[in-house]
Amino acid sequence: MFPFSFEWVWDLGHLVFHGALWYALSILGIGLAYCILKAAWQTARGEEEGHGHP
Amino acid sequence: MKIDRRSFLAFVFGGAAGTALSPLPWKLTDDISIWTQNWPWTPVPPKGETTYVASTCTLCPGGCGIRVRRVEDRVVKIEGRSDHPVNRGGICPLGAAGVQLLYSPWRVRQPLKKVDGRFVPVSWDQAIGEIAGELRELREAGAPEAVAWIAETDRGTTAELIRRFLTVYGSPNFIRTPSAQDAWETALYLTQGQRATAGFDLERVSFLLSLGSGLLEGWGAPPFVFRACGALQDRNGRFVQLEPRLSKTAAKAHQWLPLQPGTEGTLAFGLIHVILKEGLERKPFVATRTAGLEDLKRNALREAFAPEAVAQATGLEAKTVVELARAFAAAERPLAVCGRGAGRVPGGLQETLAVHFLNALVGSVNVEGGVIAVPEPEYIRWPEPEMDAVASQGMQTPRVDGAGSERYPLARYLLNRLPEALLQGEKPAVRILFVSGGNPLYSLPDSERTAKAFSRIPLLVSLSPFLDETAAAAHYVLPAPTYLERWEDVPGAAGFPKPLIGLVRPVVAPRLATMPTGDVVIRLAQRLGGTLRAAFPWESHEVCLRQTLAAAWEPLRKNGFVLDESFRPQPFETASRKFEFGNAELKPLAEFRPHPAPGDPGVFKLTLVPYDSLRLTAALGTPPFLVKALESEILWKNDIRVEIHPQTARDLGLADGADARLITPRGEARVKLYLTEGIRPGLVGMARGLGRGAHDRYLAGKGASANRLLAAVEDSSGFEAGWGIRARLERA
Amino acid sequence: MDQPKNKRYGMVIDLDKCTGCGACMVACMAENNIPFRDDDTDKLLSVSWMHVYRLSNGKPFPHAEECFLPRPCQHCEGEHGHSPCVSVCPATATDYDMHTGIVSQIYTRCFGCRYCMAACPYHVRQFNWWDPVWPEGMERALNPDVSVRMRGVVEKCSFCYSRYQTALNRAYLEGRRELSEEEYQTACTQACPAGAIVFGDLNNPAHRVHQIVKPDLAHGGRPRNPKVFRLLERLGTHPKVYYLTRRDWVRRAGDNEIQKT
Amino acid sequence: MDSALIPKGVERCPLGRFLVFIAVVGAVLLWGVVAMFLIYIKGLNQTNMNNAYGFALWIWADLAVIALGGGAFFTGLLRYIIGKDELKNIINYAVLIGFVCYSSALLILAIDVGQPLRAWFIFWHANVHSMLTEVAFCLTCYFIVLTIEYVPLMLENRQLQRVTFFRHLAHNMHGIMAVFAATGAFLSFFHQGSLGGVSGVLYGRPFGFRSGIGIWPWTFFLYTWSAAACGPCFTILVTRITEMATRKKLVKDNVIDLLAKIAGWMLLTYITAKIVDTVYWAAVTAPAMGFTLLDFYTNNPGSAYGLWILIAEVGICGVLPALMLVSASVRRNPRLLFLAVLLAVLGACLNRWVMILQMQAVPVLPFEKWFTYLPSWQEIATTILPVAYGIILIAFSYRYLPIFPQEPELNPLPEGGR
Repeated sequence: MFPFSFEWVWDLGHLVFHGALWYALSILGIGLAYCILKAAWQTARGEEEGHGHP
Repeated sequence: MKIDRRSFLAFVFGGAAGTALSPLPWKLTDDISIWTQNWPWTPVPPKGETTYVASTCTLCPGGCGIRVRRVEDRVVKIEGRSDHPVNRGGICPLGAAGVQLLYSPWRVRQPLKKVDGRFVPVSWDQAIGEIAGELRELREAGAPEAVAWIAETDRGTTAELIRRFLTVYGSPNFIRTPSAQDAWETALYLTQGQRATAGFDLERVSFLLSLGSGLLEGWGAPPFVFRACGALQDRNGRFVQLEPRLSKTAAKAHQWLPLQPGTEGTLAFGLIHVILKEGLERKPFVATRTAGLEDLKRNALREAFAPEAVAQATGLEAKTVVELARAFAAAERPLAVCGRGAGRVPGGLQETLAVHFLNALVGSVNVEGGVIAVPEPEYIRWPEPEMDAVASQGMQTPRVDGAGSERYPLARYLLNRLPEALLQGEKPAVRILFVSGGNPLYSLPDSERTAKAFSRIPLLVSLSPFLDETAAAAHYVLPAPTYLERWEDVPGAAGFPKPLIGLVRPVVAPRLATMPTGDVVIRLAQRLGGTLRAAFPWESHEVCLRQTLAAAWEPLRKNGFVLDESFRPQPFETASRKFEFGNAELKPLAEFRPHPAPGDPGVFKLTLVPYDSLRLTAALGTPPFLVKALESEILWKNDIRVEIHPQTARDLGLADGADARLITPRGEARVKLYLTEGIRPGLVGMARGLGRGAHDRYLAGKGASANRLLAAVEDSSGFEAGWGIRARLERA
Repeated sequence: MDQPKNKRYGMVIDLDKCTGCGACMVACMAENNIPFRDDDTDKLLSVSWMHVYRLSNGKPFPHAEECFLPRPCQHCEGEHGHSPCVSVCPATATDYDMHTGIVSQIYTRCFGCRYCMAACPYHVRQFNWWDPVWPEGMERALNPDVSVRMRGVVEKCSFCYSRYQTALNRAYLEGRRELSEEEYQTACTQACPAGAIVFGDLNNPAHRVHQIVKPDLAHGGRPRNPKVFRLLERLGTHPKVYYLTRRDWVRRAGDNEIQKT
Repeated sequence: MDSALIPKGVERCPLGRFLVFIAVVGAVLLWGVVAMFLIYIKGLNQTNMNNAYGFALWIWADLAVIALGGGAFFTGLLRYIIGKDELKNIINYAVLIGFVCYSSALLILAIDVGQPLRAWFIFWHANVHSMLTEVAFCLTCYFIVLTIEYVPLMLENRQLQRVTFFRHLAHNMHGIMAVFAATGAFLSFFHQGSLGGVSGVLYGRPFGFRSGIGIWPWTFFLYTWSAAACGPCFTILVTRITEMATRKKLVKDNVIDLLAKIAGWMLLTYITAKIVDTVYWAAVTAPAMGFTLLDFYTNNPGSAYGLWILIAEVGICGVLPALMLVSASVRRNPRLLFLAVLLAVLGACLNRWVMILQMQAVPVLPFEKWFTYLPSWQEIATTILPVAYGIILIAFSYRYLPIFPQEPELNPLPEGGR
């Protein structure tokens, strides 16, 4: 995953692959963080919305 | 503290998150993976300084030079010596696997004595003392000739020590393990008057005619023969293999002529017939250097050897026989060889003579590219021992195997006749038998009868590194060191056309409480005292070796071998100073008849022909690497596979891979079938070397032994001439 | 330029000389610490870097002929080192060395997915289905230059890479950067009693392999010698193991060329 | 007893009966777990794989469940991105089935490797040129997506809903589900494709190898397409089976019909592409490598891999269900619809079987014969393990979570209810 191994050579493949991978992972991470933080905020605020289905 | 659900959940999730964020899981994952890379049960060979030791391989009579790689005091690999005249760097699979024999956990670790049918470890002192006691008792009873000793070879100091021991003790019964050399040596003696071994100048041959010899299956020194056969191709020479099955040799030959088994001698006479009839013999050689051609003509020009008759007998076409004879005679350097398979069975003397006559007719005897009589080495010159009356009297008695007797005047050793001799009489003719080679209880045909005969011997002593079949049946096992742990002189290399002495040297210190056979002999003599002690002035075999080799010792120790480069074939030593096609000794042998396979063809519709494979050993235990390398066409799980032609299988209603019972007049074995177009219909091809009763778990209990199914066949000279036996296959 | 030129180590096996004796297999086993088991008869479960195949001309008795074909790793070059197995390994446990042309295998990195085995058309790659076990005492014969493989990883012939390293180290100590032809030879080449195996640098016109094969290096090393062929030439794997034979049927049995190129 | 956990407005069988059912399936699960531990402890020698058959039953099962789990991403794509709003009534179940399929696939992969404790090397020492690396990364990422999609569903359990935070979390996640679904579709496209690439890039294996665009062989696109086509079929199939098992109607016909119609058109376009691919491969790709089409189908023992397998895959399990599903009258007949989706599912499984197992059975070296393989009981047990696990997870989810939004409407409680 990281260029730690001794025979590592950077090439375009790595940029494309890791670019796409981290892009996707970032979206998931940010999305999830948003949901959790917002829920925590809402809980702390004592909001009583968000029941049932969207 | 009250734990409510909320705090519990907080604890669990918080704890999980905390642990996940700590370095602990990562460290553990990493440690575990490192552990998988170094599982404690996976050995890590220690590093160390690498050294090489030059020695000689004795696993077969080939005499190849080896280079043993050591790391500190461990032997890790055996390679061929590239500067050795026999193998020039090459090595056969057995030689390459030799390390596994050294480190085999199934080696005998200390002397063993059989008590109530089970081996118990004893000290060397006790073992030698008790055996010496038995020897003394027998000698005092006036029957020293009831001692016999079976040795691997009759050459070199160890063999001479044994022979000297027996002589001074009073027994003529030194027996060498049989091989095709027995018949060749006799043939050379009869026709050329030379006491010599047969060397074959294969590197210069232009037409190689092999009558059943497994040239690429262990015949001679494998690397030497292999290289010569390869060079023959490079020179655009011709190589014809006559053999009933498509062996590896046949597969490599330019022409495979699948003759009926057992008719090799007939074919040789058939070729002689054509050559003589058409006057194709090499006239200058035959005219000036041979005698008694008339005798050969009388014999070979009979109708029985006319092409049609030979074709009938051999299953080849008459025109093939004629063409073969013409091509052979016309070749620049033709050479015919015989000795079936790896040459571990002598074969009939007449058959070998026929082949030798064929060579003489085309002038290929004692010349470049021919059969060359290589004189036996003469470096062992010990003073004649002093013999007492018991010894002199004992030495006058006839040999127990009948060799040299009136009935078998030509043979020197007839191990194959020993079982027969042992079975005679109220008491067996041999009361004490030493076996230091050959593993006869496995390698002789008709194993069951052999075992019965040997079981009559009151004292059987085995001198083997391994608990082989013979050792397992012995009363005492005196473990010998392997060839990587001792000194030994190896005169000559099987089939090599020049005189050569190789030196075996200890590559590592003896691993176990072993004793070289030569030392056992010296210790026994010392214990027995008297003339015996006097005949062995050496304190050990090693000292004896140094003194015996004298001036040759230093060059031998330095170089590992001594080759007589200047050697030229010696003149014939017959009365006529010529090669004799006929003489008084040959006369009784004139009428050649092939030996039929034993058994009733009416009951046994098929014929079993054993064959040799380089991936299996004959007498020795096959090391695990070779068992691993064994083809699945030979061994599948625990079953041996026998070759039969698809047509034969169809007639029997059996399919490839089918389980069957292979039955011969001598026994039966469970086999699996392997269908191949590479064998004559009606035959069953079976590899020798499996069906071991003893040895390690990689080998023991796998397959069946061909020797158990075969019968002993004696030719008129007493040699073992068997090549097969009638058999039948039944669905299992 | 002081930097030595890239090597392309390769092998040519004379099938007319090979006797199928198995010395190459055993020498390889001894050199490379190949384990053995009680029952090694099923060759598809057994590890052997060198395997000797038995080829048949398919004709009936007595016209049947056989030939033996030793098969080490073919060290495929593919296109620019894109050998079938190297590109598929997910964990970079195998590598095509551009300096030597040798396909390596890192046993401690392989986690046993066996994708490379599926990728190799020559069945060169083999899996350690069992823990390697040596009978007591026999582990003393293990070669310290080659690591012992653990259960669950794939292994294969390395052209005796440890011998290359040993030779290179020795040469460096002697102040040389180039190896002579005989300095680096594989265990099978050295052992072959028939002298059927020739090993060396295909890039070097002084080496025997080059002289025998006459490789067309612009076209993946295609042999120019008409008696030389490679297994499955048309797949484009560009193996560096070549086979030499005079017999047409052997060539046909070894390579399925519908249309000759 | 467990009524507090059961969603409002629906009827569930007695707890006792439910537990007996779970115990029976659990026994099968246990059998698989025993086999799994045998394999972990003793190694892969417990299987009947060998050096010629390095990929076997497991890899097939892996590829098959991932193909069938494709219903999740494709339904999600249709529902959240394309805006087929009716599909909200089946999306929960599609997600659940996808979650089961993908977690099974990961479990099988974890058993399948020779050194499971080093399996993470695929991430640590990743070779980005390997299709398997792409598979591993996308599979893992997409599994995260599926978990993200499944979590809010779990949070809708009556008891969990009582926790305010969870209620908010579920609501928020539903709110931006389109983002997750889009990411999931992106990831799915690549890993489904890479699985196709697994055999497609093997240029040493002419049976599996395909030419393509750039680094992607045609099978890359065919696998994605077939997963999009057959995944929804599997969702419909499992929904129908669930309806049979529960003896209730759970999803309205119009929802099923819409999904079936889309799947039908996907399947028809897929199978057309597949036929073109097969013809091109048989006529151009394989001959260029020295093979004829029949080399791949004849002379195998017992004709296990005869031409019938191609006909079955492309014709009976490809063209036929495609035509059935695009025909409105056929797909509105419940029995024919069931048959059509079953055939489509079998077709996908057969395709994966052929591409993995036949690919290795075909002899490539001209002097070799076909390789045969029969799985060992340990392999079968560990392959059935995820099925048992899936049934149990579905049973629990159905019992305690509001998976089917239309269930209360379709199955009104007789009197008042809970």
